[in-house]
Amino acid sequence: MSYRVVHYINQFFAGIGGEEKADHKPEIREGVVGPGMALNNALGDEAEIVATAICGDTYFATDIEKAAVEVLEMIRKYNPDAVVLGPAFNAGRYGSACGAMGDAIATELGIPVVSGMYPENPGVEMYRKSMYIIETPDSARGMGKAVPAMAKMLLKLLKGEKTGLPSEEGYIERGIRINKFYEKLAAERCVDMFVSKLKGEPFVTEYPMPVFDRVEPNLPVTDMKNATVAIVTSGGICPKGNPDHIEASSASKYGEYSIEGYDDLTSADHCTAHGGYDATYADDDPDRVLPVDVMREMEKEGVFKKLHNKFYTTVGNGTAVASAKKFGAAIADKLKADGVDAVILTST
Amino acid sequence: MKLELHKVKVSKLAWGDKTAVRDGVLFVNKEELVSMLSEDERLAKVDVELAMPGESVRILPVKDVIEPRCKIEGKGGIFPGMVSDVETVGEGKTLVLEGAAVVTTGKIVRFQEGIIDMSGPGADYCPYSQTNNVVLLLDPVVDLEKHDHEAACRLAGLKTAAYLAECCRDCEPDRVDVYETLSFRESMHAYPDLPKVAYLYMLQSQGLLHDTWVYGVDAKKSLPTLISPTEVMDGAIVSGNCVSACDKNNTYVHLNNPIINSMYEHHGKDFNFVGCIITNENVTLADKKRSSSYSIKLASMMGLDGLLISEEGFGNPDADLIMNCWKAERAGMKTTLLTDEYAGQDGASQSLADSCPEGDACVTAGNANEVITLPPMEKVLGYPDEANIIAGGWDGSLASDGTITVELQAIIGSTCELGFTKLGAYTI
Amino acid sequence: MSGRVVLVTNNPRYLSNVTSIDFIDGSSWDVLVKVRDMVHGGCKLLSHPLYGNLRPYQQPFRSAILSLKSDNDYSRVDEYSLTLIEHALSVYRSCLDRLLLRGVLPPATEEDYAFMDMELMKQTLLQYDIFSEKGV
Amino acid sequence: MVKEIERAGLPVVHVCTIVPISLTVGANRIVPAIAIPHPLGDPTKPFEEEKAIRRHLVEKALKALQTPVTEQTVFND
Repeated sequence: MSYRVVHYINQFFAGIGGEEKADHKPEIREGVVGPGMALNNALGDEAEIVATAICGDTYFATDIEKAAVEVLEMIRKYNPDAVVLGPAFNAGRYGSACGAMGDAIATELGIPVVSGMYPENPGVEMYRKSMYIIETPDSARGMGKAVPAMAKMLLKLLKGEKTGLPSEEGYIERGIRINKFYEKLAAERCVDMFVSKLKGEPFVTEYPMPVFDRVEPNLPVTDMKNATVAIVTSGGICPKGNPDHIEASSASKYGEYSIEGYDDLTSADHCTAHGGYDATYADDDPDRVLPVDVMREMEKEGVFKKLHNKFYTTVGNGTAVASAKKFGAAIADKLKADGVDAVILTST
Repeated sequence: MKLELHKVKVSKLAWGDKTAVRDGVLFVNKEELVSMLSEDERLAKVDVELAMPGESVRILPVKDVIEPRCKIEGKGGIFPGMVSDVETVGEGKTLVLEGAAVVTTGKIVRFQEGIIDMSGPGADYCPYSQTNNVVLLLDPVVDLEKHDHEAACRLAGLKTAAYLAECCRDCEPDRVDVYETLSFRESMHAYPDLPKVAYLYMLQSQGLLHDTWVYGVDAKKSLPTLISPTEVMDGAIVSGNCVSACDKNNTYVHLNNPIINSMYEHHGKDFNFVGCIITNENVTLADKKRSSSYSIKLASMMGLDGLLISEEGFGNPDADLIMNCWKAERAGMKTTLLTDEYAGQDGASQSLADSCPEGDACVTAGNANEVITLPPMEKVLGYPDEANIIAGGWDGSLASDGTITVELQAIIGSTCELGFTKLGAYTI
Repeated sequence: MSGRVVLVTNNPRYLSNVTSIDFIDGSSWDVLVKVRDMVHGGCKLLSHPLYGNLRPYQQPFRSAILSLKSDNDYSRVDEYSLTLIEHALSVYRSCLDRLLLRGVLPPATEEDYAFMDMELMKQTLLQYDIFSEKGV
Repeated sequence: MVKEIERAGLPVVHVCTIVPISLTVGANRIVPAIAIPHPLGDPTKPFEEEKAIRRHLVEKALKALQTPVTEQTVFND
């Protein structure tokens, strides 16, 4: 008897359509669809794709929690032994959907899940702790390389075989620490490493301390008088009552709000959702965090052309680097689409 | 300074009329030992039990483990400032009952003691599952103040360790290990082609009951200072800790510090090991800054090229470890760190409470939050209910059949930051 | 040491011995939040907020010693204090749903925790001269 | 967050209180703010004065956006 596998793909890979079909509602079909064929071949006799779940990227991204539950319930009916997600390559929303599905399946069904993504896909940072994500090239041209590696990993997991290091198996490091017994005492390993470091020989630390990457600065704004400037904050400023329920810490979402018609933010209309500092001052006058009042003045004076009519907000408090990255990327996409030229980001 | 460790092998324990070692068996005169310990009026009841590797025995709550040693030649006595006078130790001859250990138990600060299983899966993680243990069950008099209780237990353990070795002082050793340290003047010029290195030895000192004693001085109240490795072998450093079991440095592991041993092995080949600097891990931030700066100042005065740093405990001491690391690196010394991790039961959390980019060479003794199931044992020495209270356990850790489900944190020495086990961790 | 020193704590055991105290009738989390606000306002931590070898779900009490700022100079947030308190909060946040609260343990055990908490702070309190063995 | 906006190709200035944190998260143009609970205000000052302080900070931010930089730069007065 072979293992039963369900495959999850987006509307594009299902052949339904591109961006114009991205709001495609979740559905599930018997058997293989699209890249499932190659995957099924790679799985050989040991496992078989019994069904393919399909969902549009925009549909999924609009309400991730709701979409994940819907797709999960469809998958559950097929009683699978494992689920394969994507590969999503460098497609951000697709990757996030695969990640969210993997997380939900691992938690709810407790069965093996494997996905495939390009390391810079935001879905990686967000969900790499929840599942094995095979490293793929950045576009579908890498399908031929991605699928066999994903199939191999999946079979290993299905058979309960011991999985190796990221470099051996080709998955993206999950950031999970696993204990093991080494050949030597920790003291001996430490002195060995010390000797290597003293001699300038290569060594591998057993615990890499967190590191931070850098981005090259962009060119400055040359014509401020004709520029549209947007304001973004991690200080949690939102319309009074926090209509989208942005969490006070470890925020799982960001807010997008219009400031059309506002010359000044006051305690009557705005507040902070942030739980990471004493909110009294920001609640009394939200301009102290998001300077709408002076930005409007300067807009009127013609210092710059336009204050972007929407502001973006989230709570930087205890929010995972992965989430912050995801919010940043999504906000940047929208700002660019709206023709914004420069951004002022305020933090508490 | 030259110290010979005369090691007498102990592979079994038995009761006997006279405390002595014969053919690898350490016979213990229980009556004599109990009566000696009962002299301490802080203890209402004293009992002694024996536990050997492979037996279906669980010991909890364990406070400290000590190796029996005594001086047979040379200045001073074992555990100076504690059970002997404060004379400087570290030279001459010291008798070691290798393979034997004294284990003290007691409900001092109840959640800060540990577990030893003499067999089963827990034994793989615990260095003291492999030693032949003379277990002291110490009950204090009613309403004994906690510091007095801790001191009474600490003293009972050290006295027993000294007593056992003293009774065997005329034994022929199975092996003699020789350790030599040169005077400062000589060591600075020895091996001119090799890098000069030292060991920065961090001692738990967060507060009363979280203490380490050096020649009887509370490490918390002392500035960092120099110590010879052979002094450590003679018991100059004694644990007074009631902290998490997995990464408190027990007196046993101070005596047998595996970092010191390993550094001796590389001495003269890969580097010139010139000595140890001991420092503390206080709660007060000013103390942290002072101690780290002072330690690195000492290291700079010695003209060191490298410093190996070991930690004791987690959380607060992570700050000391990191300060020591970057201050040393910025003073031009290469560092390597030995720590353990608190990455959560799923291994997904941040392992250390602090970090710095200079800490690029780090060995860990494993994730203390990993959960382990310890099947029931036929015999429990101590108070099994403590499993529900112990750090690393939780209410419900102890099942009705005697099974205990705990984090490694509850097992004595399991993630020892002196590197006494083979455990480590890697990232998937 | 310039400026006034204060102990922020939810451990009632200190009330009779500490001369400068800000008692929080709440959880260990509440104490850390209060400390955070004070650090944001320019106060400086004098003790490490993650003292003791216990996880947030293992110890119901938390205490911190701070020096109060002498003026309203907000720009002087002490970076090291900030790093420490934000990190402590993140450690606590990661297990907020199983935080050990006061009043749920058997009184004798809770008393042990209270005692231990005070033991850990005592040296620092003595150092900053706001502790009296005889009581206040 | 600031890094992702920069990565997307939009010039961005980070107005924040704790400069070292901003440096750590990878901001390239940094303007130091007033205080954590009120980065662009000072409640101890009268309203008009507070607003002037805010305006000054925003002006500095706009100036930073118009200044070429090649590495992480903190814009002080």
